[in-house]
Amino acid sequence: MAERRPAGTLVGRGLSVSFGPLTAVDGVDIEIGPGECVGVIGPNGAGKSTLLNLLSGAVPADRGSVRLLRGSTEVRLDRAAARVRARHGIARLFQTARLVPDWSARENVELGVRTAGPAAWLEALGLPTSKRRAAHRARAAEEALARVGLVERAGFRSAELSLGQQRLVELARILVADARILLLDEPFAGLSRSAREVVAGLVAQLRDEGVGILLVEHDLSQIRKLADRLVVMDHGRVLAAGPVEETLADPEVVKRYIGDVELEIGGALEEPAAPAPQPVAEQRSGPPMLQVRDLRVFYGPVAAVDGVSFDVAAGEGLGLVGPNGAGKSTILRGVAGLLRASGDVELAEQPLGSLATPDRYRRGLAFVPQTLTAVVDLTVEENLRLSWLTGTRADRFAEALDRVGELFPEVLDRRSEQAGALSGGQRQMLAIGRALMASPRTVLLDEPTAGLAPGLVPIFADALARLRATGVAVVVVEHNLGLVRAACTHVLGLQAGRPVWHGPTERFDAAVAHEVFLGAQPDTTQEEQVHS
Amino acid sequence: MTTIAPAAPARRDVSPARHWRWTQPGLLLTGGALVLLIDPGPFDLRVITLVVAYAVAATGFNVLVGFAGIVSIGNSVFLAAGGYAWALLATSYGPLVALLAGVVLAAVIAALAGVLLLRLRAYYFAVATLALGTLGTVVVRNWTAVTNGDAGITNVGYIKVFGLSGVPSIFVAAVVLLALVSFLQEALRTSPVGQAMIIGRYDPPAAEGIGVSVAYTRVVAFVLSAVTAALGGALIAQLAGGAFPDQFATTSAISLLVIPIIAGRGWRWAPLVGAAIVIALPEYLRFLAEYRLVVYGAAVVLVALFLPGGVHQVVRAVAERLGRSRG
Amino acid sequence: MRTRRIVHAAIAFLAATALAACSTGTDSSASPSAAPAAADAGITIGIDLPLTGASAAPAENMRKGFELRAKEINDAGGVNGTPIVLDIQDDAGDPTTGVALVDRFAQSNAVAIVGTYNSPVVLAQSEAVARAQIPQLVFAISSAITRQNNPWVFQTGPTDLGQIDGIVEWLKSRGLTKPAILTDTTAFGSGAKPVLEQGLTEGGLTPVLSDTFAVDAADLSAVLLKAKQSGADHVIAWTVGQPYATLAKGAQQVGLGLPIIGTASAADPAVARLAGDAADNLFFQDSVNREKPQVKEVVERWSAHFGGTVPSDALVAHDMLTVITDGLRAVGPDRAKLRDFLETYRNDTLLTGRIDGVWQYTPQNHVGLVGGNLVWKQYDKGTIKVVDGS
Amino acid sequence: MNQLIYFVIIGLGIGAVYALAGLGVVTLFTGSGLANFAQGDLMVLGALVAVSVTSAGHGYVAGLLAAVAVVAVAGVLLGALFTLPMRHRRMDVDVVIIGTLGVATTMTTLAGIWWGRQPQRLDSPLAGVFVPVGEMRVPAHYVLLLVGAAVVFGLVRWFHRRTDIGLQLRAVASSVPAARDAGVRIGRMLVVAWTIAALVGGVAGVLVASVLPIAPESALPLGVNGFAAAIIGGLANPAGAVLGGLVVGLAETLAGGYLNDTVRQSVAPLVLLVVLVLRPGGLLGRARGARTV
Repeated sequence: MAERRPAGTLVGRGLSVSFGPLTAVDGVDIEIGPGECVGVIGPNGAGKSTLLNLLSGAVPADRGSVRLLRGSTEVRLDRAAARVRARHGIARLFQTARLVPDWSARENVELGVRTAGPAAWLEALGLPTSKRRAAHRARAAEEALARVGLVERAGFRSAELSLGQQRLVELARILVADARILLLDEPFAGLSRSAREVVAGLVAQLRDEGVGILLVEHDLSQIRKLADRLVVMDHGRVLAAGPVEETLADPEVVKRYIGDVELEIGGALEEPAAPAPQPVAEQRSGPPMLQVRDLRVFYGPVAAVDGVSFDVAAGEGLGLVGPNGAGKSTILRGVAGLLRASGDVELAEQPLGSLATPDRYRRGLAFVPQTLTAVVDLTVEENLRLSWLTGTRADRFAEALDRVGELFPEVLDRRSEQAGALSGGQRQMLAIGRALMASPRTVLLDEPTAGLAPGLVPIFADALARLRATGVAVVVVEHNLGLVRAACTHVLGLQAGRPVWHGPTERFDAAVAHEVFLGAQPDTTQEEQVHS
Repeated sequence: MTTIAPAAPARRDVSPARHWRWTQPGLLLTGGALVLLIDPGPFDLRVITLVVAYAVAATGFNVLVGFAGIVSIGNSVFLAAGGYAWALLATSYGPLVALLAGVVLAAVIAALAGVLLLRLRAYYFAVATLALGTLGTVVVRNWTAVTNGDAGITNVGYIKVFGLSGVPSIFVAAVVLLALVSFLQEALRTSPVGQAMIIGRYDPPAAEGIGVSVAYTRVVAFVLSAVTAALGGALIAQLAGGAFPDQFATTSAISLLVIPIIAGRGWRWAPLVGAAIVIALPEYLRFLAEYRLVVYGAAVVLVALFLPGGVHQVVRAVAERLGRSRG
Repeated sequence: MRTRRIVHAAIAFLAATALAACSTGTDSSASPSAAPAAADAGITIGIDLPLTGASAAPAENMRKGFELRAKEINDAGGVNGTPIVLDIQDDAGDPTTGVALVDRFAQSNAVAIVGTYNSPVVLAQSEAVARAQIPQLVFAISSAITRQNNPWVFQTGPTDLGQIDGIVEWLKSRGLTKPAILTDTTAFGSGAKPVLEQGLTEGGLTPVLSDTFAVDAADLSAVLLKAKQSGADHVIAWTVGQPYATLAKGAQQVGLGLPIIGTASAADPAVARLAGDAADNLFFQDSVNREKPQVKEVVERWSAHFGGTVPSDALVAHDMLTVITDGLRAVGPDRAKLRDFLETYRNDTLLTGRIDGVWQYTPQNHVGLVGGNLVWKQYDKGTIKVVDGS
Repeated sequence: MNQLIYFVIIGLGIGAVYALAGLGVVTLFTGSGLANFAQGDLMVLGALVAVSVTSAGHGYVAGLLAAVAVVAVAGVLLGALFTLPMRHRRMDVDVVIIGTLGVATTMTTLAGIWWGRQPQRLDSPLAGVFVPVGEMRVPAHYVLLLVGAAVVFGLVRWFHRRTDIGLQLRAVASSVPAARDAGVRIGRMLVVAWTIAALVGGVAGVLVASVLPIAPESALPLGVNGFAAAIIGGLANPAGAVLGGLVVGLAETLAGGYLNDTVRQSVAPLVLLVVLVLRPGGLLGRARGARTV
């Protein structure tokens, strides 16, 4: 086998790893040849980043092999630590830039220049000869920075650079290290259009120079531009692989990637157990339970979400949809008071703006964070009680517990086990159960089905429907449009922190979805907005 | 290729290539010369010398805390190593041998302890080093054959330079040593070794991701802290005219810990400034009589809690204020 | 380029220094210090005590003693009309600080240094004291200090040697022959340990056990049990103040049933307070005889001033200041003259020592109270009583 | 044989002293992720308050209550002091260490000024009562110490496991972000954690003061021993603190009894180092070490 592939190919075979009960990557085979760019796409929780960690060595694989082909010979890297693989020329870019903020761009780049131990020590002793080496390092750094077009920023503290520039500095670091294999984790996330172009151009250059590149990315336009082959992952497995266009055309892929699992949901809702979201009609007239006006949410000084407004009446459901980095979760955290926000937020005509998170919860706001943020050291029941404590306490603990029990019996069966021991799905049920414990008037859910088996999705749709039926207003951030369609009365489409589409769910058809998800993203100067 | 508009207005180059490495040693030597010219009273000179000695000792600790981000409460052991090595060897084998022996002894202990303990998490390592320090004191106390126990070793002489005698001679030697270690500190900071330490502290995964062995850099930092501590210990022994267990007890380790943090972790002036605060301040607070330690303790708490950057933070703020007002 | 040249220069300079440093000085070159004139403000006397740290408790007693005595003297019009001023400083039991304080006192116009308490600190200070040429009267009892023969350092005594002579003689008079030696792990005990072993052996009393104990231990019964099983017929315990209480309680626990012989500081009121009648048959030779009329007066003044009983430490401190001020009266505030005077000093009316006890210095002897001068006492039902034969 | 029994009882008593000191450290750590090097001073404060109250003629119980009250106030103040900066940023380990060490210096000195530096002992309610072991007698207070340690441990455990405040404390200690998402009032919980830890320290101080003469300077050794016990057991686990304390106490006493005092002095640090080298998380601790909030 190995002989036929060109030297410098990175080969992963049968890679698998599980975190507790959750199998993040499950028997994946992947190859990255020199001068080849392999795109990897897939819904959240599909295991893309984990795969990348397995290849870079940041996470040791439970099973499977990683080999670097060297002509006729090969280097086995299965047990090699990240630093060893790095020395073999396997470089990796984290989702968020990892620079030393107090250092200049040049210093950060210089880190990439490999210096042999003794030489490094001579330099540490400050011997005159070391000046030459230092100068050489600096020159190499300058050149690399020149290539990424940042040479005149070489002296800046990297904290003063924009996110895009920081990303470029990281790429420059990889340039000086002259990596042969490059693992990129969403390198375009949160960059302005111009920044995206620069980065894309650079990646293309590297590829043409013979660097093998693994590109994990949501932005399909970039994938189309850069990738030679495409790997679509779902639930830790390779769903499809092959030339980019064919693979993208594959209807199954489209469905999965946009996450449209309508049929399954439909099936679930036809079951008698689940009442269709009828009450909505009556309560449509009702006053808005949650009213958000001109919301701006900040990370530090920058607004990650800008000018978002919506109403949700009792029993209504609003779905926030859009590509990664659109600021959906940010909106929820802003409403919950977990991030600094401006604009008006009213819960049942009470302004929440000035209140701290606990007080907002007290008043009937419930927030279900993205998966796995249960307090893992506490038991299931303790987690539920915690949420009951911090909620409205409208009902007695026992009652609330029963309500969760009838919705998610399997969670309550494990009430005395540690939350950490639950499976992904059960944790998500627990998360929603916690929201219920608070007897809230409005529930904010952040990706309740992220990384769940499709079979579980209907259960959550059902849960949301029941929730609304009790007159609770629901706001849900969701990639799975099937769930959105089934559980929401309205949809708010977002891109880059700005609303791009708002309307009743019926009108949110495939075309709109396609536009919202795959359409060209608007340019924005706020590149920092996806610090999240 | 298009470039991206700067997010911030152009500032001066902050990269170390622009730092003249020898300015600090130069300033230190000149400062030392000035002090000798002014010729302060014996008490003041002794306190100043003690400050310099502790600055020497704390330079490595500044590297440990500031670069590698490791907290040790056990570095009194290395002070003791240097101090006793001096006390035992200086008069018979000369100062260089004595200093060298102390440094080697300390380095060996640090390497062993580091390899065994540095995998521990922060608090665990801190307390483990505390135990190491206690153990060291017990050994020094009871190994009377070598250390003469609590009575200590007296008449240990002092390093004689430029035909000076007494404290002035120790002072000059201390200043020269401080200049030397300061030069090395700066050289280290800008060298791959030091940069590896810093990235390893700041972001271990990223460090490993670019081929840095974090474990190795941590041990190196610990050994370096031991080396300068040994040098400082030798100077302290000379100043005290002897080596005694109480001199290198936990309190001295705590002083070493407070020095870089109160002055600003990793700042190249931190050892001297911190030592001035930790050693000189209590001496000149004596007019407060019994309340001086109250004031000192409170000061440490407030700085730790509300001024995490230490003195350096203030200096920086002032500098930037000035810079802005100028341009 | 320029940079490199500078670096070269720096290295060359450092190397040169290193070579120049190739000698270890041991001199204490005498730089004669100007004798301080009696400032109108008063005559400053430097007081050096470990007011914080391990020895803080006895140091506090001594501070009170000094303050009381200074008040008495100044109320009586000071020294030849000039009031005395105490410059009380804390050395925290740290030699480095102690040495720095010597320079501090020398630099300020202190006429003499009184204290300190811990032998290591005194030993460390010796060189600086000689260089500064300022007389120092110390409480530390280690005979190692005596052996230094520093012309400027005077000890109150009795030194450990002095006390041991007294102990040997007393033990013989009682027919006790098999001592078990317990010394604490501070400088005080570990300094005395070898002296004790040697002194007793020379006195024909070979120790059957010699072990150590920690002063801050909660329970010392373990080591006492060893003493009990060692076949000793008495225990000699060498420590300062409070630990004697812990020892006494430990003895009670293990049913030791042997006499415990302690140092003068076993008279510390803390012992009776902490141990109660567990301290019975704890014997020690006190440097103070509370039957003395002078002592009685001071005791009254003390209880008026501070309340409670006077610790022996405080009475010794009281004496130390008396000695210095006697000197100042005789020769005025001149360090050198004061030193010379002290070598001729003799006084039998001090608080410490027997009724007829003499406090005396000679050029050969810088220890004020010698062994024979001590009073044997014993705890009895939580109070101290004088043992017959003193 | 009797001798061994005697040593074991004494050792357990001493161990209880360490365990009590360690419990305070652990209580704070499990409630806030902070390690407090001033725990010894809280104990000393409690002890000295109790001594002055009892010596003023009031009973042991009155002294205990007074001590608990005063120390609780101190705990609230310290909690507020250390919580303020943590609203804005996480606290580095070194900052916590020198911060609490600074508190220790201040408290020790103040105690010295207010109460003097003479060691004080608190008369045990069981003063003069002994448990005979052969011809030896163990003061009954050692038993009281053990019982006290057990009770304090039980109370702490009950508070953590069974009360809603305890539940929130554990949530904070487990993960501040998760707790914040769940709507727990972080700042308030941190103050509570400090107060509980102080209470434990106060009670411990009063109990200890009957076997160990307490002076302001006793604070550092007490705190350090407590830390040793806590770390040996695994910082995040009250049971660990008790276990660690007893282990050290026993080891020390037996070493002192059967070997010599030099060994006794080195036992505690040696045990600590050995345990940490073999089990970096402590005897009962999971691998998780320090957590900075």
